[in-house]
Amino acid sequence: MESTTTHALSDNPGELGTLPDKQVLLALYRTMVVIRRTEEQLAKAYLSGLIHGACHTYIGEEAVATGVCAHLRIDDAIFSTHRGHGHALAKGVTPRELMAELFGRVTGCSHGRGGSMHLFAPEVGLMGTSGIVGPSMLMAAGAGYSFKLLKTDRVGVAFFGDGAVNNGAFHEGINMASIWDLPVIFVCENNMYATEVPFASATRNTDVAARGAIYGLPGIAVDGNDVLAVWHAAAEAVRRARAGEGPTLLECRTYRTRSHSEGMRDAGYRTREEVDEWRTRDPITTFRRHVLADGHVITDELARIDAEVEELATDALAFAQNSPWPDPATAADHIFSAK
Amino acid sequence: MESTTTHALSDNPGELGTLPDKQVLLALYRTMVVIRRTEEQLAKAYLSGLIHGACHTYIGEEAVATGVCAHLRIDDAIFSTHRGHGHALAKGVTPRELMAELFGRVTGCSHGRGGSMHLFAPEVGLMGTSGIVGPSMLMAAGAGYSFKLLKTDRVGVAFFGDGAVNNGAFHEGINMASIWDLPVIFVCENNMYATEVPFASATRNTDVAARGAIYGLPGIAVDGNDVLAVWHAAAEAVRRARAGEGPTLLECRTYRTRSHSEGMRDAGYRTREEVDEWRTRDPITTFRRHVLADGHVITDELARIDAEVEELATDALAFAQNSPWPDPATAADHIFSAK
Amino acid sequence: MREMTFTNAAREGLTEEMARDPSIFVVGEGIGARGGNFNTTTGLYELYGPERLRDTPISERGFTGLCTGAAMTGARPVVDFMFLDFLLDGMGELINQTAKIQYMSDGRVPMPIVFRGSIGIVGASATHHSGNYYPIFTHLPGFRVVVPTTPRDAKGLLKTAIRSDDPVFFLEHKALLNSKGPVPEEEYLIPFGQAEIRLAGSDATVVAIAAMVNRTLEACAELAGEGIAVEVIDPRTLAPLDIDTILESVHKTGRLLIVDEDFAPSGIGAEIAAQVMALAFNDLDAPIARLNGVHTPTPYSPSLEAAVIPNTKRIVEAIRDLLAE
Amino acid sequence: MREMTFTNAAREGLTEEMARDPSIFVVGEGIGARGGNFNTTTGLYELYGPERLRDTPISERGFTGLCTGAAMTGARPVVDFMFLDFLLDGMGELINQTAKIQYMSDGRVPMPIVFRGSIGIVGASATHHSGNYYPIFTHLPGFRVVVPTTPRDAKGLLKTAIRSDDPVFFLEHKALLNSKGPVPEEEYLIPFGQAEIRLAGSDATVVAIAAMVNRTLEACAELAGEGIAVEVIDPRTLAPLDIDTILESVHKTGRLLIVDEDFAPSGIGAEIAAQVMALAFNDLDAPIARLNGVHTPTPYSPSLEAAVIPNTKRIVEAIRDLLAE
Ligand SMILES: Cc1ncc(C[n+]2csc(CCOP(=O)(O)OP(=O)(O)O)c2C)c(N)n1
Ligand SMILES: Cc1ncc(C[n+]2csc(CCOP(=O)(O)OP(=O)(O)O)c2C)c(N)n1
Ligand SMILES: [Mg+2]
Ligand SMILES: [Mg+2]
Repeated sequence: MESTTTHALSDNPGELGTLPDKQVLLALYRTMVVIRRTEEQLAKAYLSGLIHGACHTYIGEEAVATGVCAHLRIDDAIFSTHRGHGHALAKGVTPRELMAELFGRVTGCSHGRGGSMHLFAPEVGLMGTSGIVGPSMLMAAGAGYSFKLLKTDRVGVAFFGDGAVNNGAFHEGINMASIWDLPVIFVCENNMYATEVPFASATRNTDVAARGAIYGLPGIAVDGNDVLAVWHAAAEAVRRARAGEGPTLLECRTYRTRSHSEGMRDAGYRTREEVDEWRTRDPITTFRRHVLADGHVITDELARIDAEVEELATDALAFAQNSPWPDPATAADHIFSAK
Repeated sequence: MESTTTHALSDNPGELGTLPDKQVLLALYRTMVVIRRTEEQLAKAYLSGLIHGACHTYIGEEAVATGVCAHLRIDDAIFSTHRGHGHALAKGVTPRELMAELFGRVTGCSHGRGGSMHLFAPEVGLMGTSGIVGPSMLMAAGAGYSFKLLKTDRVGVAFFGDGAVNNGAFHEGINMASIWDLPVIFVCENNMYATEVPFASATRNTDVAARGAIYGLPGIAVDGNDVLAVWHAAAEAVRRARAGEGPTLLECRTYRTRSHSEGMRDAGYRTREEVDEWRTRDPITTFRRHVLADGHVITDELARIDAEVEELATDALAFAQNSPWPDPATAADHIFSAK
Repeated sequence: MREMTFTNAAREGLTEEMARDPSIFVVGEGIGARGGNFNTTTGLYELYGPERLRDTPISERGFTGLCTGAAMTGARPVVDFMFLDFLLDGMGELINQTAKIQYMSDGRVPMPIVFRGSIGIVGASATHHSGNYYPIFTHLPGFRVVVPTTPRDAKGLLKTAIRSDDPVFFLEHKALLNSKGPVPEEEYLIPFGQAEIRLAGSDATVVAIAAMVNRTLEACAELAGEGIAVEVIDPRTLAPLDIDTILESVHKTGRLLIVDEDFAPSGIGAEIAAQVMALAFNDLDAPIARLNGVHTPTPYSPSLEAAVIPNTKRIVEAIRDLLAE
Repeated sequence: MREMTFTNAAREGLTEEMARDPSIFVVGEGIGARGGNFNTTTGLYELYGPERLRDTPISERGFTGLCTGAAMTGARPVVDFMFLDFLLDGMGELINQTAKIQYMSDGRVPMPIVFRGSIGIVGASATHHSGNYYPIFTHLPGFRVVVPTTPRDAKGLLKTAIRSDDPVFFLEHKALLNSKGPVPEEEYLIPFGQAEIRLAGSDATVVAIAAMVNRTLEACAELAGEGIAVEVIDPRTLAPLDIDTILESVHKTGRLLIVDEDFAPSGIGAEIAAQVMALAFNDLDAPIARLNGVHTPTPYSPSLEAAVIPNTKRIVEAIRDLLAE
């Protein structure tokens, strides 16, 4: 069984089709760097005890959220996972709001109620990250149902890991989206492990994109460390969805270079060499090298972004630390609607 | 994507491989007739109000349970569905015990506690039919787990309908059985409808056997109205399981010729012609015609079986009607073990 | 006033709401052209087509989650489970997502979703088609729980449920579906959290749940012949629970029995008893009593089934026992 | 006596049982070579290998059903959910199959299965990793529910759970996992249905659940300084519930408070209150009181989290209020 691969897994993003224009290239770069710098701050803050609950970083996988969300409007809805900082930032949550949330402050995107795994920012279409593996695939299908019923051209996007592929939610959600032609993009972030369990030991067929054929929707595998590959594939998936042509399953093959979650031991289940090998394929440095080498952008432009983002991340940290705690008197507010 | 089809969907069971010996042929015939005659009695009894709850007949699908269970030992475990009379009888529950159960009598196989959808006869390896769609696939995988752990060569068998294919239990159960090489046979009774919903409207890919490739186990499609085709395919599946070679997904394409459940309207969702066409492929009459035509058995032998089974069904009816009701004082017994 | 069945009244409410608001859609098995196993949607498919009356695969978890996402993004789903037992596969979605999204988003994401399904034991439905489950949904924060008992209430409460921005369970006891009663012609809604006194009396208070309301009224008719005047309260919604109406009644009668087909342990009767005890201890002339279905999976055989459901006779006895305390 | 942590004591119990009976196997995520997120199985993989310490895909419903089938056919599964919240996807299997098979088969099919998982709120675990759920499993027939609070009980009750032929929930509050206490060297089992009096007293009875036992003992130490003698009961198993020990205590004290981190409505405290009221009405000098976690999804921020859990201060106040009644 073959996957419907429109973009080969390639080291050479320039070959993947027409390059987006320079503003887009710079924007992609900027988003990846925003995620990276913000999460580096978070990892440090975790060590200092400023983050109260779990913290799963997205470092190494930035190209996926970046390439997909670049095509989304503010009124498109994304549903994310326990590893959701990147999705949140790519969809428009600010580093301030993200960091304040993990610090438990009222200025956080969920006003301190959620933490890392419960990020909400409906204003920008972030309809939630989830501490439970699986639901994103169902809820994104539901957003697709709404958007179709209400005759809009909005789309729903589900991010999920390889670990979610063997969960019943994958099977039921994708099947329903397919039979009802819902405007949904199912983005599998296949980083080869669920915590320490290799994907290959959780299924006999690790070709996620190939499963599209079972459900009757296109299944596309791309190099998830190549932001342009993701960007191209997502462009077509989003076009299809907006045009009423139905859902797409997009498998982005990538890797997390830090431990499953901050503070967790990261030994025994993967080799040092494997991690190092993937570090050489870092989505930011390879993209940087590529766009510079081909002369699409110049070092100065990237340096300007680097400096600006550095500032943003530092500012976010100060903002989060100086933000007030939520008022305990509000602890049980908004369980029900005011209506 | 192609299914791994060892037995083509054929009208000519004689061509499917070496014929089993005559005793087996007669036994297969007898089992199918036992199911048919018993259920005809049940359908009549339903009309007379002797059956208290739901009653889903297996008429038209007898070849599946018969062909599969012919290879099972008493210590193999089967897990069945809401349409489970055929599985129960093929595994060794007597018509008396089945009928008494549907009549709510203490002599029923579940002592009157279950009715049609909760048939239990652990003595013969019937580990339960289920009023809920889905669980059989998980529980059979669990039996396989036990049998492997305990180093026996017993097998677990799950029967389930096409309607269960889109349920998460299918996805999770088959995947786990496959990665752990469990001795399990997953028997999909694809009768093209779930109540009135055509399988083709519940999935874009109705080739169930083809899904084997996704989970990395053999997927075999057979003519489920051809008891010899089922028998041959099940022989190999059971051999594999006993030999420690892992699970098999067996799709039996068949048809129910009565309504979804007794007393239910059967119009609107399928044509009269479709039903009639399938009636011409009745598993019992085609098998009868075939084994007679080829001279494997003679009319007398079949007639003897017909008469014997007729008697059995009549006896079962009388037995059930004359059996006592369960004692109300026992209504809450055995919720917990005596231990 | 015109008489209608419970089912037809509820369906009229659904029809009116669907006509009013195009963002409402129904999902479930057999709720399309077939009109629902219990006729919950008969005729609606012809009016509104497959997108608003969506027949689903047997993917209960899937469409529970799907409808949760739909409710967050502008639509108003009504999820029709046929038998409420089937929603158990969707409990993860319900408890961890549906019930919590409004809270987690600090009130910025609404959750206008109705889960409906038949509950209760009737006619050898056996243990996979007879659960009640409502205490679970009252225990967990985030749900509204409605158990209507008359055609009038079924319609008025369903309309309120559909207009609510909260997740609502609308639970229809199978023994009530074909019961008839008056239903106003003009539009009306019934607010949540308002119990109804079905029978006024001063000797004892009985709170009865779902199908037990009618059983209790039969029992009270029998006792009335002996001059015993029981007050029968139908809470109509279990979350929110109208404890005030119950307290007022107990203040008057001094005695309380809760009759519930569902299981006693950690059930709704326990909750009512605990609240009344805390808030009206000095009003009580006798310990609060509970009469529940037997704590067992539901048996199939009529002889066993009859043994596990509270019937009129057992209710009469329980009231007599309460008065004798 | 030697001291051990709760987790290590429970693991010792599991290890002993696995050595004794080769039909026991453990399934869960990360319980193989990794030894479990909470060290529930550290070292066991090396002893017993992958077939008896089975790392699973993220298929909670799937392995709940799979283990149910395994328990019916000769094996004795221990299902380790890491966080109990994750089992919600398996509720359909649990409620409709696991809990009912012994009954439906009229006692001919056993169901020796243990479901274990961490419960409770601790350290910003937030709303997807902090549920308790035990009232649900006491409400539905067919489950045993164990909430150990000391290392000694953790080991003894886990061994009993594993030897039981019934489905048992073995629930480990996260706040207790690293707490230490004495654990006998010699083998012992602790039977279900026997509460333990953690502190003797005559002024009031407090039944405390799981992590609330320690909070309550702290509160009582404070009150003891003022000469107030509270009796603290740890029920240890919620199903079966040792109501007799509670009744005896209430007979002596006349006052009862139930302290439970879990939600009040239709909770275990409501059940205890309803039973005590029915069985010991005349012993009561004051209404039975409940102190529960706030009825809300669990917030993440420490400032909010602290507001929703009963703490020592609130327990002290609740006991004072009870004595003032
Ligand atoms: C239903 C459920 N089961 C288990 C967990 C515990 N858990 C959290 S993350 C994780 C692994 C997820 O792997 P994957 O989906 O591949 O995402 P990744 O962490 O690799 O990004 C597990 C098992 C959970 N959160 N929810
Ligand atoms: C979880 C669940 N959902 C819905 C139902 C109601 N139901 C009973 S049988 C059935 C159709 C089953 O179709 P299929 O699996 O194809 O079996 P068939 O009846 O065709 O043999 C449905 C929807 C159920 N019993 N369980
Ligand atoms: Mg992963
Ligand atoms: Mg079918």
